[in-house]
Amino acid sequence: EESTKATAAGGSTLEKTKINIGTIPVVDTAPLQIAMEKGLFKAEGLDVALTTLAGGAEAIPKLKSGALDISFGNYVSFFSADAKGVIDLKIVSDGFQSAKGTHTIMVAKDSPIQTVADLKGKTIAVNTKRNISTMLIRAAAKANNFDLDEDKNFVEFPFPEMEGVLKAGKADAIQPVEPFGTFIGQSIGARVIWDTSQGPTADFPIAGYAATSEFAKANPNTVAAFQRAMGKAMALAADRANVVAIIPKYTTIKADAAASLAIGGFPTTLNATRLQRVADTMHEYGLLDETLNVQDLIAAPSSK
Amino acid sequence: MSQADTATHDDTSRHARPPGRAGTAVRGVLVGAFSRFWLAIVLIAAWEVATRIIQESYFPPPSKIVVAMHELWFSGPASRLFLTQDALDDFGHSLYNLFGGWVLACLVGVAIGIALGLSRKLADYIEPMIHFGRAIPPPTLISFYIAAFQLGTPMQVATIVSGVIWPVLLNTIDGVRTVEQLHLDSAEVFGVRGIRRLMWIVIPAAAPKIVAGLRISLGLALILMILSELIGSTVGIGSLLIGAQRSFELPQMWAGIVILGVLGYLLNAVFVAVEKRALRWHLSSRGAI
Amino acid sequence: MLEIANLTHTYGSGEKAHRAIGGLELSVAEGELLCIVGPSGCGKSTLLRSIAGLIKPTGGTIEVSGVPVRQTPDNLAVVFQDYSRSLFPWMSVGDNVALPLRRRNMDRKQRMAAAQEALEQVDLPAAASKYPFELSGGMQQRVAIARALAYRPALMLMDEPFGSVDAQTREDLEDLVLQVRERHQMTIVLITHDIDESVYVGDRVVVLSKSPSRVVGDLRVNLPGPRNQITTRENPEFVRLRAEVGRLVRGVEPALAS
Amino acid sequence: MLEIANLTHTYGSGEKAHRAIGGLELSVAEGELLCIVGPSGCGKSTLLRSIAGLIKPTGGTIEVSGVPVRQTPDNLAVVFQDYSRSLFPWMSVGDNVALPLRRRNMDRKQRMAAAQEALEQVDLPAAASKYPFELSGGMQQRVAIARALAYRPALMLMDEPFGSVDAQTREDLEDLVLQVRERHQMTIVLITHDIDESVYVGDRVVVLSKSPSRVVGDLRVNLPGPRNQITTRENPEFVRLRAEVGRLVRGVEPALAS
Amino acid sequence: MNRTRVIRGVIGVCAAMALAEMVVRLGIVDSEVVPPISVVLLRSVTLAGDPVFLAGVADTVLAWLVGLVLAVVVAVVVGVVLGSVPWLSTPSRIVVEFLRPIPSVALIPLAILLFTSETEMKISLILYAACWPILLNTLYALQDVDPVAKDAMRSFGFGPLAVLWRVSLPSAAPFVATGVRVSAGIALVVVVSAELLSGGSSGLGVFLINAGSSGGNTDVMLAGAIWAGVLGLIVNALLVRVERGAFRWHFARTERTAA
Ligand SMILES: Nc1ncnc2c1ncn2[C@@H]1O[C@H](COP(=O)(O)OP(=O)(O)OP(=O)(O)O)[C@@H](O)[C@H]1O
Ligand SMILES: Nc1ncnc2c1ncn2[C@@H]1O[C@H](COP(=O)(O)OP(=O)(O)OP(=O)(O)O)[C@@H](O)[C@H]1O
Ligand SMILES: [Mg+2]
Ligand SMILES: [Mg+2]
Repeated sequence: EESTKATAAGGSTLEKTKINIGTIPVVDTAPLQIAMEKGLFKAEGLDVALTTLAGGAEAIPKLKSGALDISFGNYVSFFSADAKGVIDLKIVSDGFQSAKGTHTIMVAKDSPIQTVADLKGKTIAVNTKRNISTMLIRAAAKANNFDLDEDKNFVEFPFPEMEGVLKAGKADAIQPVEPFGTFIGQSIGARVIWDTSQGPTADFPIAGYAATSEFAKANPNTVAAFQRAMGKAMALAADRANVVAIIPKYTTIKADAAASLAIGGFPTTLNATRLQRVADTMHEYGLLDETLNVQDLIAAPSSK
Repeated sequence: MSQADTATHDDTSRHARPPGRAGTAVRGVLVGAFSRFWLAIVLIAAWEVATRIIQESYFPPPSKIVVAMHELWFSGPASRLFLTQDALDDFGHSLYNLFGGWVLACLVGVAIGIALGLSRKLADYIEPMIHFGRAIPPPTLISFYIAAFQLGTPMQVATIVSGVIWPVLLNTIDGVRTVEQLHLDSAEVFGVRGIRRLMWIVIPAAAPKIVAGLRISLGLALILMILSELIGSTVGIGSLLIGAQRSFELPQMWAGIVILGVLGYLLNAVFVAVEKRALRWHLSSRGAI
Repeated sequence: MLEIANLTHTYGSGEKAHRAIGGLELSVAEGELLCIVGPSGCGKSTLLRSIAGLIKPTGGTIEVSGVPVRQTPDNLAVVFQDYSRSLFPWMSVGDNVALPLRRRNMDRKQRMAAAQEALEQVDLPAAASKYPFELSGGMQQRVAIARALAYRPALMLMDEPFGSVDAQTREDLEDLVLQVRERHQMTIVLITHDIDESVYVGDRVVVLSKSPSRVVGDLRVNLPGPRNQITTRENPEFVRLRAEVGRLVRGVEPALAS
Repeated sequence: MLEIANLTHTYGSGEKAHRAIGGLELSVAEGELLCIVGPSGCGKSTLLRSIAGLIKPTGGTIEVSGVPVRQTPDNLAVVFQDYSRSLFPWMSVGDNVALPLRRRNMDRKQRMAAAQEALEQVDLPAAASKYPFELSGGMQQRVAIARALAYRPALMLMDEPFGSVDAQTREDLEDLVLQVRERHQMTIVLITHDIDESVYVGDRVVVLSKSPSRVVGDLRVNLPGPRNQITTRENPEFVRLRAEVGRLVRGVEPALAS
Repeated sequence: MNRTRVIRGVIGVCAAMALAEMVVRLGIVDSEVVPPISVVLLRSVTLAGDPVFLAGVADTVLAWLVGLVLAVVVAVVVGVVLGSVPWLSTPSRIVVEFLRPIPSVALIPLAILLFTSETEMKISLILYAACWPILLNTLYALQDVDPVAKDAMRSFGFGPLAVLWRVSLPSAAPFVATGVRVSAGIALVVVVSAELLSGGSSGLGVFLINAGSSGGNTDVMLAGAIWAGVLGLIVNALLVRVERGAFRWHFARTERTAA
């Protein structure tokens, strides 16, 4: 059996072949699913088990306790957990970055709100406060010369509820991600008033894969094997057709619907400079007390 | 608190302490306080030591939690009893919803519980829905709540009510159903019927069990207060607690947990004091006062 | 006043069925004081509960003042055999006695006064503010009697009402019942195990057989009134009746296996 | 066997204090059957609970077999005045009677046999599998008696044990107690309101005053044994004693205000 | 008797369904946000044919049962100790009252950290949330035991343990059982909520997260709610049946005139 072999394609010995990876059933994790489907992990000698996460925050205790070896998660959560000394992380692979249409601000069809400037003093529904969503919207507001208050202007709702929130008028605007943005646009004619993937937050790194430093240090070959597999998967995901094909297999999104989605970028390399943008923006909006040197958090892929 | 009170307040001894002089009274209070608080003190000390040894950021030592609580809520001006604006916002909002929800749930729960306890037939029709309803996890009903209630207080009160009504309801049904048959018979033969029977016989007889339900639901109400602030909310202790948890401000999260515990303790203390008055007959006939 | 025809009652069903009353016929006239005696477990309490409308007998009819008993007849009072459990522990003794008076157009003050008067009649002048559990067994029983007396019902059912009081108090209570009956024109059905008592207080004594119970003896007591604890009990008619009731009771009872 | 010296008991404290027993002296010899009579509410049940170690009297000493009573003395059985509440509703009658026998080295079969025997003695041969609430008042009282009898205690305390049974059964039970006492050398303290009964079953009759109670009379009953319901009650000594006890009881009781 | 009861229950359920359907159809609640109950019911029926869903439900139920059983044991034992050992009960009351209002949601990350196994994590949360109603009902019921019954036991020379075991516990049992039924509902709510809020690899809540990945999942969520409700109903019925068997004396006494 391939999976029981302790030697990866690279020739070095894997410290650990069975690994648990935390994931979320969203478009962002398409490469991970591609890697599973195409047997890319197997080819590296890895036996991967996936665990569903409800959101990013509980990845941290799960990584800490060893329930997960590697987890998908958004950078804002990863960086703030690390900066607060809650966990010592290493990013092992980039995951997903925004692109046109992936992160938008939407309002109801007949809403008087036309531009970002109209959001002043309004309530915006986001998935999680003090996180990437609010940061992107606040950046948009700042570009329009006003401030949105983290506490006063945002309410939390799960993405699946945002359509209802908008319909019932429980918030003035919403910040959905794909596929919800596209679906809400289609089903109730909600309008996009701003695409956050522009200006200072264009092609913004959203999420990646992390392990504890401890794990990365103790299992360098396993991490490298993971990185190689993910690298290939990311490359495959660059072809939109591959992503559209895999989406119906791990989410409940239908094939034809998948074809209409906006799909973000899947960077094939792990680049500290790019990720540093996230840390700096977090600092700017008060999500980090001090600047964070992202380079220290990168488990650089072994040069092969 | 009078001296006799201290002696018999919580313990089950049937013999009141003989009265003494002022000195002994002070000592009595001290001894009473010690007998009540020693375990809490020991546990807090153990907690402090243990957390300092394991150095786990998810388990900050109590001293750090106290600092976080102070910064969050108790570093305000003296004119506001040292409460910060955040404290006023958080506590005010949360407690308002808490009491609103709890009182509403108690009234509705006791009323329906009595009706179902009295009428087997009515209970047959309605009870299945009750057991169905109380097993539904609130997060699965978010969309319903969004559609049905205004954000903020209405939605939160609805969440609290839908969570805490069940213990009141079930305990009330049980209490009413198990009223001593001979008490009902006595009422019946003396023509004590209808509302009189309800007020003078059924409710007092079921009171100990109803009260147990009210007390369970008071603790539960605090929990649902937190749940209700999970979505669509901007202020409140729960909002803060969950926010702190998500942004890894763990001492703040613990501050939220501890303040809930303290609130729970205080609410319960008030509750027990009221209960002691209301159920005097019951407690003293059982040798508990 | 009270007409009972072919009354039967069976507890439970199937194999565990127990026939407590088996075709009982009885009628009580207005203002009469009827004593019922019979062996333990013969169905006396069952009969009483049926009259009070607390259980639905499985057969036969009961009419009170010409109205078939479906629920508890109006203007009825019962002193239960299990007196201690029939008092409401959450009320003071005074409130216990005053509670039924809420049905009589009386304000609180009148009710409390009536309760106090009844308590004094049963020699418990200082008990009103106590709770039932603070009283002795016999005192609780007297509270139950006071509650029934204060209510001044048209029909009073008493199940072994003097079982827990001492001899002297018992005699006094017997006289009290006679007196109250006289003054307020009550009809009284009194269950007792004391044969002397049944003859002393009764206008009529009915003897029941063991269960399924039927009437095996029905004696009219022709003693001159007002009765008196000493002279009445010395009356030859009293002695004769008492012997006869004794014989009837003995006739239906099996001796204990000892 | 039982030595009581200067016993006092006060319920409650402060204004609501009630002195139930006020300096009571009493001693009971091994194998003796002592009857206690006294007005309702005088403190008889309180005395009995003190002997059983169920309440801690506020003053004085009680010794059973030379040992001061702190908790319940060994080898004791009590028939409570409130018999219906003293039975366990969740157990069948047989289990109720057999339960105390767990303290005697007996296996289940022996226990059930002993329970059945005791139930037969009180004329309830078919009750073992029933639940207490399925029995009549008098039957429940007999179950409580059977439970105490089956236990064969060295000291048996009975609080008004025959209050709810009919005359015939009562006599049978009186004889049963005498018989059991004889056969198993028990010491018995029996509270009763029936003066005849106290003289008929007692070796000694103690009369208590009203509360705070003290001993106001202590009579030795010198009647020939074995006693017999007919001949004993005709014995002139019986008649004399009964009159004397009656006088003593009457002396301490106030007449009812009627 | 039993059949009429079932029939009445079914009538009650149907009436409630009809009412729920009407509320949506008449637009009292926005039908675009909340699908009508008929749609939800249909959805829940199709769910029953989904093996992944069934496996998830099985996992949830397992954690639930284990958690509930542990909660019963812990709460009754603690209740008995606190109810009978004064020197411990007084000071521990503060601790109990302090712990009771802490929501399991707040404890999720801590539980995740402490219990590597997902099932253990869920069980620990259930245990925490479900023990309070049982504990309080136990305390109240122990206080409610008839003192005459206890005295009867003591008078035969039985010690405190025997009194506890043979009198206090049996007499308290029916009300404790009511507490268990309250807790069963709470435990189910907690386990599904925990799954929804923390994810995992299997469970009813996890299934719902996955199902929600495409948006427009309101009907799945509500179908999940229906299944949770049905589970609650089933367990309640089972518990009632057990209670009726165990406490025949209790029900026979209280239902004599209930007819
Ligand atoms: N728990 C209590 N609290 C306060 N007072 C009490 C309590 N129990 C009994 N008493 C009082 O103590 C006195 C004696 O009561 P006890 O029950 O011993 O009387 P008793 O002689 O058994 O009377 P009876 O023949 O009526 O049963 C009574 O006056 C009663 O009111
Ligand atoms: N709830 C019940 N279930 C089954 N059987 C019962 C029930 N209540 C009473 N019985 C039975 O019915 C018979 C008559 O009972 P009842 O209480 O009427 O007797 P009683 O004449 O009042 O006796 P006592 O003088 O002992 O009080 C008894 O044999 C008893 O066992
Ligand atoms: Mg009877
Ligand atoms: Mg007494």
